[in-house]
Amino acid sequence: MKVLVANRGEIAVRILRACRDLGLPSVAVYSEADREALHTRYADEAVYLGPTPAAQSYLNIPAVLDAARRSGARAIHPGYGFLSENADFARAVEDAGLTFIGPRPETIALTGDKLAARRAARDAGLPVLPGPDTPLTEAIAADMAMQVQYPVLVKATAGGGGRGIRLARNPDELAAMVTAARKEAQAAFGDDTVYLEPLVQRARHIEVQILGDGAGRILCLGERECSIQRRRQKLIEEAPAHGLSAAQRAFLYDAAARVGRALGYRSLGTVEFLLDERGAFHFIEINPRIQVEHPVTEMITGLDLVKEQLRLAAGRPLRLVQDAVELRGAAIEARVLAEDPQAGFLPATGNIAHLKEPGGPGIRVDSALYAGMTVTADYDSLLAKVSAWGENRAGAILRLRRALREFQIGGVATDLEFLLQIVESPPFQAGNFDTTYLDKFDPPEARGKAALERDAALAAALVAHRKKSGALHRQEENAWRTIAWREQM
Amino acid sequence: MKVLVANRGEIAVRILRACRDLGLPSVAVYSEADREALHTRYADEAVYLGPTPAAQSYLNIPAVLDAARRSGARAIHPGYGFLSENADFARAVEDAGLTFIGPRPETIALTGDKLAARRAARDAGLPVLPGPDTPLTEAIAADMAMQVQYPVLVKATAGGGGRGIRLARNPDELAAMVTAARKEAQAAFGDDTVYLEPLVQRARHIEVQILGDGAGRILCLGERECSIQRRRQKLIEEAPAHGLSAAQRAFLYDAAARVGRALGYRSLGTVEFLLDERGAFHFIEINPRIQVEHPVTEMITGLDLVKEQLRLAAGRPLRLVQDAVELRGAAIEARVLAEDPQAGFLPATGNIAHLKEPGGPGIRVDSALYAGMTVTADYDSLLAKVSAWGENRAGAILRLRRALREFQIGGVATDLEFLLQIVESPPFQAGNFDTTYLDKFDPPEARGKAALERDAALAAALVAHRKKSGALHRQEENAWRTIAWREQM
Amino acid sequence: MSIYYVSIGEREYNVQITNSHVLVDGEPIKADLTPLNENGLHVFRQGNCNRDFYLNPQAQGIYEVLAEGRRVLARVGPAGRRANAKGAAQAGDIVAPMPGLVVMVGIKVGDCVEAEQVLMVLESMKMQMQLKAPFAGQVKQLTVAAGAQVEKGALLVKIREATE
Amino acid sequence: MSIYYVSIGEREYNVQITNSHVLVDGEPIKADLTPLNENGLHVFRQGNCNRDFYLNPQAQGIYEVLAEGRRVLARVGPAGRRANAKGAAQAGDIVAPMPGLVVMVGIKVGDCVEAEQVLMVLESMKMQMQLKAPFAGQVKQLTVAAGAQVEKGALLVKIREATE
Repeated sequence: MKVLVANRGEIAVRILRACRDLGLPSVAVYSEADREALHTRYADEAVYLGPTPAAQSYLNIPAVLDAARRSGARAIHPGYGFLSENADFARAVEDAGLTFIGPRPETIALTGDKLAARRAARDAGLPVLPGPDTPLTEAIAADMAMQVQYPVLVKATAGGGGRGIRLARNPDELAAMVTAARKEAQAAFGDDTVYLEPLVQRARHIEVQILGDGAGRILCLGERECSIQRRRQKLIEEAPAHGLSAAQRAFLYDAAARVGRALGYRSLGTVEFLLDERGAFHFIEINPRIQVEHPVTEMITGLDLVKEQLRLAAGRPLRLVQDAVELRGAAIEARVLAEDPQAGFLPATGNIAHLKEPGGPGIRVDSALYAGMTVTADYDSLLAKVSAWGENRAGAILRLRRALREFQIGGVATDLEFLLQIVESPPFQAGNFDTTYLDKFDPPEARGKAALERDAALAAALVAHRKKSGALHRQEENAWRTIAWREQM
Repeated sequence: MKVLVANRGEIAVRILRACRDLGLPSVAVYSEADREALHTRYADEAVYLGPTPAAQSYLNIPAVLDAARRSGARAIHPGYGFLSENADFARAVEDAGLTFIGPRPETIALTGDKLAARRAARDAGLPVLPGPDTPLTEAIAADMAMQVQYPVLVKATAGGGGRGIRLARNPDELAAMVTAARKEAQAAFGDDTVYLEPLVQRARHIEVQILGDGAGRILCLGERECSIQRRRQKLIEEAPAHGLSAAQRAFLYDAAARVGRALGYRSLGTVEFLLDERGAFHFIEINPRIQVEHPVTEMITGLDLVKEQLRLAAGRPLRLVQDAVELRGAAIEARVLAEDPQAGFLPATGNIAHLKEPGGPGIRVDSALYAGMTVTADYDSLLAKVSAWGENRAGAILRLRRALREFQIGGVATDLEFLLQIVESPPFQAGNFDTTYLDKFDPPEARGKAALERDAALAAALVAHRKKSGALHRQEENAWRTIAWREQM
Repeated sequence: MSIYYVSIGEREYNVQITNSHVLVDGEPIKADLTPLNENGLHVFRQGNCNRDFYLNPQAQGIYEVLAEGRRVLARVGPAGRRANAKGAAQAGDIVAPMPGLVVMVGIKVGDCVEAEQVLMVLESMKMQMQLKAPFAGQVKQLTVAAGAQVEKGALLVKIREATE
Repeated sequence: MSIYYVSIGEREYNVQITNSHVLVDGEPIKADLTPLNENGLHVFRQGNCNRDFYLNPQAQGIYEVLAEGRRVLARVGPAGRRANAKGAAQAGDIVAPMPGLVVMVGIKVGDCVEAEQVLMVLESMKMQMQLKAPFAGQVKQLTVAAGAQVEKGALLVKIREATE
C-alpha cells in the first residue's frame, strides 16, 4: 500500500516514519515554499502540489488527488489541520478509489458540525452542556438574552482550533458577540452558524483517545489533559490527566467508547471533555483525526498510533482487545513554536543557523527541522514537539525540563523559555491549574538573569570585537585561552 | 549530594542528565583534549584533571580526588571503563570520606579477579565452566596439555573488554597461547595471571542486570543479549534475549540474584553468562558497574538505572520489589563507532562538520556529539548509542533501522553502514546468531549501490565545479533549479 | 583598548576589551569565549563553569545570544558610541510587528484617520493582526498594498497629526 | 563545458557539466543539487525523488559523500586529467593506516629487517596495531620516534630491498 501524506512539517515526517517502520512506500507532497523541506527528503517520492498559499497547495483537493494518481499512491493520510477534517476531501479520496486514512466522510461531516456532534453524544448518553440545539441568530439572541446564564460562549458550529468563539458576560453583550463570532466564523470556515454553550469556570480540558475499526469495535487508549493553553491553543499536554479517580476514569472511557460505538467510528479520534470544579465531565466535541499531542498517548500505551491507523486502513482488524491496553507512567509534551514571547508571542521567522535537539533517557523529539532551514510565515508556527516520559508525572516534568534546557534553536525566536517557565512553575508542578492558567501566568524573574545578561553582553562584545579585528582574532583568542587556562591550574 | 562524574563522552553526559533529573549539583572533569567537550558544558562545574593521556587525567586517582575536594563533591560516579573497575580507586574515594557510586571496593576486587569471581559463583550454586581454579603458567600448561579438551581459551584473570584472551586449538598451541595471553595481559592490566576456560561453541552472550542495596536485597532487572560482537567487542545489544523459555529465564534470574545476594552486592552490576547450543547457561563474569548497553534495560523496565544508583548512593532504600519490575516490549541498541569499515575497522578521526541525530517514536540517542566537535584518537571510538524500543523485537529492529538511516555524521568515518547491514541481515532478524556471527558476516551488496555511487560521483563533480566557478555558482545553480523545476511541472 | 556599549532590554553595559583582559562596567571579568564551530556555537568559560553560548550576528549590530534555555538580543554599539536601543522611528511610524502577508489595507495616502482606526491587517502563521492608528492624524506615506509580503520591522505607514 | 573524472573505489566516472545539463559517462542525467546550509548538506533531486546528500570536501580533491546511510569517498580529478586513485606511494613505503600515537619503534635507519618483522606499534582509541615490513630490506628513512602523534596516511618508514 503506497501512502501519500497530504501534509507538511513534523506531522508529515511522523507519518512517513511510520510508513518506513511498516515498510510501506511513501509519497510526500509540497508547495513551492517547501521544495526542500525535510518531509520531501524523507519520503520515497515527493510530488509538487502548487504555489505557496495553502489554498493552492495543501488545501487544493484536485492537486492532492492528482499527486496520488501520478505517484500511484493507494491511500492518503491527511495528518492534522489542512484537509484532515474536510468531509468533501475524504469523499473525493474514496470516490477516486483510494483509501482515506481516517474516519468515514459522514463521520467527519457530523463531527465538523458541533451541534450535530453534541446531539449524537447526548443520544449516546454522554453528559452534554445545556443549551439550545439550534443555531443562533442575532434575533434569537435578543429574544432569549434574559434567560441565559452568564458568562456564556458563542461558538461556531464549524469551529476548530479555538477560532470562532466569543464570550458574552451579560445580556447586553450577547447580540454583539453573536455578530462577532458569526463574522469570524464566516471568514475562517465559510459558515457563520453559531450556537450557545455555557462557560464552564475553572475547567480542565480532558480528552480520550479512541481507535475504532469502523464496525463497532472501539479501543479506548487512555486520556490526555490539555489544559495548558494560550488563547485556546494547546501548549503543553500530558497523559494521564493527574488526580482523576478510578471512577472518573471509568466514566470517561465508557463515555468515549459509547459515542465511538454509536458512530461506528473508524480510525483514530479524540473525544474532548471539560472537567468542571465539581469533578463532572461535559462532552464538547470529537476530533476526527490524529492529534498534535498523540505522542504522550504513545509513550504511556507503548502503541504506535499512526501504525495502527495504517494497519486498519490496509484492511487489517484491530490488533488489540481493551484489556491488553496497559498504561505505564506519565508523559508530557511541550510545543516548540516560532513565536516570540518577548514580543507578545507574535510569529517569528528566520533561518535556523544552529540546531541542537535534546536526547537521552525518556525524551522524544518530533520535528522537521534541520540546520539551514528557513522558517517562513506561510504556515503554522509549530517547529517541534518535545515529549518526556517518566515513571510518574514528577519524573516526566523533570525530564521535560532537562530536554527544554538542552534544546538549542538559533536564528529564530521560539517559546522555549516560556515553556521552561511554565514547566518550572509550582502550580503546574502541583497540578493546580485549569484552562485559564496562562491568562494570569506571570513567572518570577529567572534566577541568575542579571548575571546571564551581563555574560551575554560580554560575549556579544567579544564577538563584535573579533569580527572587527578580523585576522587578529585567532591570536587574541589564544591569549585569552592561555589566561583562562592559567587561572584554572 | 554534589556528584562528580569521573568520566567523559556519552556516559558522562548520561550520568549528568540523571543528576539534572534529580536536581543534584554536578561536577565534570576533563583532560586537556576535552577542554570544550560537551560533558564539561553539561555539568554545573568542570574541573581540569591533567594532560590528554588517560593515565595523567581520567586514570589519575589523585587528580580525580583533588577535583572532588576542590569542587566540594560528595560522591563520585565512575561510569564505565577508566577507573570504574579499580578497587583501589573505590577504596581511595571512601577513605577520603566520599561516596563511591558503585559496589564496595572488596566486591570490585573480587569481580576483577575472574578466578575468584568464578569460585564465588560456584559457591553460590551457579553453573560454571569446568577448568582448574588456579592460575596457569607455561610449565603447568605443558604438564596438562594432553588432558585438556580443545579448543580452549586462555584468559587473563584481570581481563576485561575482550582483551587478554587467546584461543588454543590443540595441545601444540597451548604453551604459546599462554605466553601470548600473559604478555598481553601484563601490558593491558599490569597482571599476567591467566587461566583456562573451555570454549563454548556457538554460544550466545546473555547477561542479567542486577541492582543491590548492599544489605542482601537484590533486584533482577531482566536480561540482555549481546551476541553481536566484533573481535569480542559488543556492537548490538538487545533486551530481552529472544526465544528464551520461561524456565530458562527463571533459572537465569535466580542464578544472578543468588550470586548477588552471596556478595551482598551494592549498586548496579551485570552477571554474564554464555548460553550454549543445548540451552544451558554458564557463568562467566560479573561487571561491577553501569554497562554501555544499559539503555535497552531502561527501555523495557521503564526504570532509570543511573537515577537508581544515585538514590541508593544517597542512602535511600531500594524503591521497588521484584514483583513490581515489569518488562514491556523489546529494545535494541547499536553502537555508533568512529571506525571505518572500508578500512578494516581502523579507528577514524576528524571534525564532525555536520550532525543530524535521529528522532521520532521509540528512538533514544545517547551521545556527547555536537557539530564542530573534533574526534581524536586519544580515547575510545564510541560516538553515540542509538536505541530503539518496539512492542516486540521485529518492531524494535524496524525502528532501529529507520534511526540508523536518519543518522548523519559528516567529517569522520563511522560504522553506521555496517550497523545497517547487520540489522538488515535475515539471520539477525530471525534471531539466528551467536557470538561468532560477525566473524563470517558478509553482507550482500546493497540494493541501488551502483546508482548511489553514480549519483555521489555526479554530486561531487558538481560541488567541485561550483567551487572552481566561485562566484558564478549561484547563478548556475539557479539555472539548474529552474530546469529541474520545469521538468517536474 | 576597545570600548563597546551593549544594550540588552533597558540595560546598557560598557565593555572594555584589551589583549589581556575585559572590564564590564569597569569591573574586571575573568572569562573566555571559544568558538566550537563556524555556525556560532561557543563555549563561555568562567571560573569552573563551561556554558554553551550561541551567538548569531543579525542586522544593525544586534546579536542573538542563546544560553541556558534563554534568548537575549544584545545590541552592540560601535566602539566609543552609544547604541540607540530605540532606533530612529518616530511616533506615528507604523512598522510591521511580525513578518507576514498584508491581507487588507483600509487607507490611502492623504486619508484622515481616527485614533484606534484599523489601518491594515497582517497575517502570519495563520494568525491575523490589526494595525491601528496610534492617534488621530493623516496618512502621509503608505509603502505596501494588499498581498505584499513584509519583513518584521518594515515601515508600513506614516501617520502625522493633521495640519489643517 | 567542464569534464571531471571521479573515482569511487575501483570505478571511475566521467562527468561533463555545462550550464544546462550534465552527462555521466556520456549519458544525460536530469538531476539537481541544492545546498541547504553552509556545512555541506544538500538536497539531490532526481525525478520525483529528493535525497539528503552531505558533501564534505577533504584534502586532495576527495569528497566525503553521505547518502541513505552510506558513506562514499569520491576523488575528483581536475578537468581533463585522470585522478590517480592509488597515489604515489611506492612498495616499501610504510604509511600510518590510522591516526594515532606511536608507542614503540623497533628499528633505526640503516637496520636490515626481515619480511614480517615488526617495525613499530601504533595506538589509537585503545587499539594497538603492529606495522610490519612487507619484505626483507633495509630501513632507508624513519620519520617518527616513539611518542609521536601521526595522521592517517603519514609516511613513517621507507624500506628498500637491501643493495649489498
